Amino acid sequence: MTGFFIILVSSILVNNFVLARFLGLCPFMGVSKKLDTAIGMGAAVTFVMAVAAMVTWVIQYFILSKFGIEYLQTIAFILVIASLVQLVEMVIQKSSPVLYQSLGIFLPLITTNCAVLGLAVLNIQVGYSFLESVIFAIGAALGFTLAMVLMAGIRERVDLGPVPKCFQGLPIAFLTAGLMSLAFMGFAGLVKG
Amino acid sequence: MELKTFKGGLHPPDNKAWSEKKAIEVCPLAEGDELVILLSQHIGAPAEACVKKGDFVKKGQVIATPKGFVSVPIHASTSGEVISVEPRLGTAGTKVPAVVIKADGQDTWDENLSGADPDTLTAQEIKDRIRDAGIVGMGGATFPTHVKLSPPEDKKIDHLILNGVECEPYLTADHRLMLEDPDNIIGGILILKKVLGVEKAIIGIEANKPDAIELMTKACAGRGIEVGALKVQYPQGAEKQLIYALTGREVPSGGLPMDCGCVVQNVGTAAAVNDAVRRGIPLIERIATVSGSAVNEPKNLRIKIGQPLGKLVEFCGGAKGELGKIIQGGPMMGMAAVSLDVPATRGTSGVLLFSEGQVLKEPEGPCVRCGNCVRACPAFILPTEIAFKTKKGMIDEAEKLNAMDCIECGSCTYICPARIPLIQYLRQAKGAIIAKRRKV
Amino acid sequence: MIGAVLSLGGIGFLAAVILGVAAKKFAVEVDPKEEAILNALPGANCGACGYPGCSGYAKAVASGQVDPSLCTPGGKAVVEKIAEIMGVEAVVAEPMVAVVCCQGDNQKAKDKYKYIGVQDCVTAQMLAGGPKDCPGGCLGLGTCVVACPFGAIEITSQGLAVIDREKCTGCKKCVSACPRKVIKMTPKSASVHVLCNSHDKGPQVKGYCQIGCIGCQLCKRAAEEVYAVENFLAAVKYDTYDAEKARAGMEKCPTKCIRDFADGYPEGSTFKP
Amino acid sequence: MDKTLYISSSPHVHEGGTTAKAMRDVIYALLPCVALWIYSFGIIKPSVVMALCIIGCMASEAAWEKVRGLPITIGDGSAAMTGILLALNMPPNSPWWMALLGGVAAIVIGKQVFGGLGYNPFNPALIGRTVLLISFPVQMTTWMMPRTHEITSATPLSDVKIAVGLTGNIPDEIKAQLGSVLFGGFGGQLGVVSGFALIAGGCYLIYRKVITWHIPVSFIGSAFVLSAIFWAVNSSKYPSPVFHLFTGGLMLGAFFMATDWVTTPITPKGMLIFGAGCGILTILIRLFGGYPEGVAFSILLMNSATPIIDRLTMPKKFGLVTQKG
Repeated sequence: MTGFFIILVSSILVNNFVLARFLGLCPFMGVSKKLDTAIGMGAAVTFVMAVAAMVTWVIQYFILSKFGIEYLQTIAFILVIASLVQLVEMVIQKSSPVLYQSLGIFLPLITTNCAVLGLAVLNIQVGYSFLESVIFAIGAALGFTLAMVLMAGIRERVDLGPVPKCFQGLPIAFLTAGLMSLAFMGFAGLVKG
Repeated sequence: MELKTFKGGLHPPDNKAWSEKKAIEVCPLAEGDELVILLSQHIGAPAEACVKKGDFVKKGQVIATPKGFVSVPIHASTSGEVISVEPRLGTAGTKVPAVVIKADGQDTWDENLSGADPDTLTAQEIKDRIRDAGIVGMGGATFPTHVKLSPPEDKKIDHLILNGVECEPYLTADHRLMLEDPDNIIGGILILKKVLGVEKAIIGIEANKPDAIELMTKACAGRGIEVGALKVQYPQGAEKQLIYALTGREVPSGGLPMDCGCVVQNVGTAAAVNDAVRRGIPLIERIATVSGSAVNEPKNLRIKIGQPLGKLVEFCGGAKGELGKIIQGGPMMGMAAVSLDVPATRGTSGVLLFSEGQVLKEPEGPCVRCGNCVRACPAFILPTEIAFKTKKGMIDEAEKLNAMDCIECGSCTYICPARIPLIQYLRQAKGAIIAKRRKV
Repeated sequence: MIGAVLSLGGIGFLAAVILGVAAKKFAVEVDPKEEAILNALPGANCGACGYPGCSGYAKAVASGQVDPSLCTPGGKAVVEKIAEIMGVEAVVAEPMVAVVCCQGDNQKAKDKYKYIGVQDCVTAQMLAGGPKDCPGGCLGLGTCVVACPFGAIEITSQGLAVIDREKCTGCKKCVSACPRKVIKMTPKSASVHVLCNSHDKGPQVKGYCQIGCIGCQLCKRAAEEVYAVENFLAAVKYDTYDAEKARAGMEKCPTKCIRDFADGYPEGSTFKP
Repeated sequence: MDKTLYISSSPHVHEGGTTAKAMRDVIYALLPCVALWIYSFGIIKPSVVMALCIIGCMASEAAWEKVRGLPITIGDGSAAMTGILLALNMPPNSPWWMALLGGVAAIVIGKQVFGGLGYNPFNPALIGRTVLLISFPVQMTTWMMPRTHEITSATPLSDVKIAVGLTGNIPDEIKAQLGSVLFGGFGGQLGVVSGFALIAGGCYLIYRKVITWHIPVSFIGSAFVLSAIFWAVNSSKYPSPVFHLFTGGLMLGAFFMATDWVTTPITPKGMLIFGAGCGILTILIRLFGGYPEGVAFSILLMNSATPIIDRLTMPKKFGLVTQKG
């Protein structure tokens, strides 16, 4: 039980995917302009990550390892994740057009989101069990969502401020993200895991 | 006695000492003086002039008839000749229709006016008399009183609340009225109780008027009227806050006092109601405080509707020093006037003259998010957030932040260290939201 | 090797089947016309067409019930493009531009009070009808500048709003933003305009503004076809506009309240004709 | 009457406060601790650090605004205040360039790029300090002993951290000293030398209504309660709550940094949440994190949550309560 807890805390706070590992910056920057879309994106990422972790784990241990073709890991994972995201995109488009509109081009971005792929690869590297990798995926996704939500809150305010013209938009967003990651460094060493 | 109050608000220095001990004096009217009587002195449709240039009118005679239900007639404040019916500089600083009367100095009453014993009248007859006398809310909002006294059938009214709070700094008109003419007020309250059919009437008075509390308590004893002492806190006299302080009820957001069973009337209105019903005197006079740092001799005056503010100031020894600003009403919610030529209206509860040095000229700075406005706001909204969104043209966001619940008391702006005119942004937001709603 | 090909191929095939089924099941129809129109529109979301944003207008046009010529900012080119997409005849209206009908800047027109507060015309107008003594004059606090989606309006160094005739697309945003209704829509081809918005009588206007129309009728007498005077305010009759005659009337104006924008913008403006 | 009068929107009176006055109040409230700090660490060196921090802040603010063509706002005292707070967060024997650099980082990265006063999401002084801590970890953790001015890398917090890390227990000799934290005698940040001066300053600010009680009380309260729980569970491993409150930057943080107007919530409820978050994170980082001190990090972390807290704690507007009576 403590093992799961450590994985969870570590992936949410200490090794936050965005602010400590710097993975998945593209959707992080793109969709964190408004709180509502940030939450929606967070939910989408959480879902995709959890499912991707399960599917890739199964593929790794039941197909790739079995046939001794681990060298095809990356390509196989990309393939699976891509189709998974396509599926999610279709479902969202049908069930929630508003969310689909606001997530816009960022949904396909999850396709090539290094956070999802990174998660899948990390799972295998660390050698997590099936359950552990799912916990890790949920933790990582929650960390991603947390970072997005905090960022969106700040950006809603910062973007309305008199930021110098040359810093407006992405530059100030990156600066803000940098300062946030500075703050997240405080979690370093909180749990060893 | 435990003092009742509401949540939020603040306590500005009240500066009432300048005039609170001064008995009410009658502001004189000489032969040949011009009275400019505006045709829109109330909220609602303006009245329509029914006299023309050259007519001779008597004091109390109707000179303009109401148009629609939310409207009241206007009466001549003195006898004399109508010298013109034309647009004149009004309270709001723009030209509005007015009847100008040149006083003949006789002050002859219209002989058709007569009083009645309220006990012999039905509620409807009393309401008609109140409307015909042109009575409006005397606190400054000037909402026609007969409308307030006519709640829809399904609204059960069980409380009549009398506003003797006078929470605005400087103003002492209601205070003096309570001290000098309590019987008139109580007579009015009894009439209002009868019209509304309520058992309970409470007069709310702020604790900085202990003499008024004592006198009113004594005068009300045994007549079914309570006196509630209230903590000195602005805006204690705002309708919703007053109701909350005295009864613990909250007027629903976007609703009216009648939605929680209350009707609020100013003490001055009660006195006017008594005059109108028992004696048949229409609303042609009122009590106003003339005060401020640029007035020689602050006073409480009984003024005639239509007297230019300049006349009132003249009677108080004139302006001294360099005049910077003229305020009609109190300093927290009153409106600045363009010049002293503006005539007094039924809503003129005070005239304040501020010296040049007293005018707030600090430029607006950036919001430092100190939260003072949030803590001071009696409506529990976030003034600074709304102002910020309004500044950026995000009216929808402002609406979501409950901009429409602002009561425009000015507390936020009073306390803001960055000197942001928050209330102006809030008004702007409210205006834009109303415009938007109308469009949709 | 074969195992690799087979397993990867198998995964791919499986994914393809699932996606194929999903595509059928979750298909959402999009009108291709709507997208084509949206791409043709300028994308300023200015609202000149009366719809909330370009996508709203595109949807309305695509439904076939709305005239494709409502996009004034886009001008002729856009209207023709949309008409082509919809397969209808393009009707292009005469291009219009907005003009601030006032020259009473803070040097030439009097204020009735000193205003302190939010720098916004609508808000200032709520306080005693605005600081300018003239009831129709430009307040110069820049509400129109904020409203303009094309950056075509500036406040001159002397506190007067001026609209760049080249940048203005005729979207009318400023017209509805102005609390004093001092901005009017005029045909772009006409360059001579009466820049005054006060219906007060001559002596009154003279009392508060050096450059206001006093209703003297001199312009009308010089060029009856081009000028009309109504309610003590002259106006250009754009239907019968003629540059020569308009200039003739302009030269007669004693207060110089008529301006030919070809000669330049009002004093203090950075715009060039 | 020909004089043109002034017209503005109501209210026509004002309480009299300005942003600059409030900033000055904060500086006055800090003066006793500044004096004590300078005195304890040997007058000259800390004075230089203090001066350079202030100069770094004010000069960079002025230069930035000059370049951008904005009005120069160093007169409002906010840059000076940032400088003082930054200095109090630095070792008194820091090299001169570090003090300057910290000041510049605080103002430029922490405040001006966001548009200046009122728009920065993070506390500028803490940004300055954290940038320095991460860039120059050695210099930033080389402390001085008060009064003796001996150079040491040890602070009570780091002693405890190292000892617990090695043995799992607080050694007795350190434990014996812990009782005396109240009276100084340790190297390190300001909390050690002037806890009481800080409390006095904080009370002055509350009295002057520059800050409210919410954040200090919930910050200190939550830190006290959480550390007391751990202490009660295992007092040989976890130091006492009093030790936590009076070491490191906790008092300074609770009264002067976490109460920064701009970067903290505006609703009273939000302030309570903010303070509690700061207190809890501080103790967690101190006890379990990699850094011996967590005040700066915890405040920065809560700063980043401020907009969300504000949004979640929006007060219920008047008249939404169900009817009584």
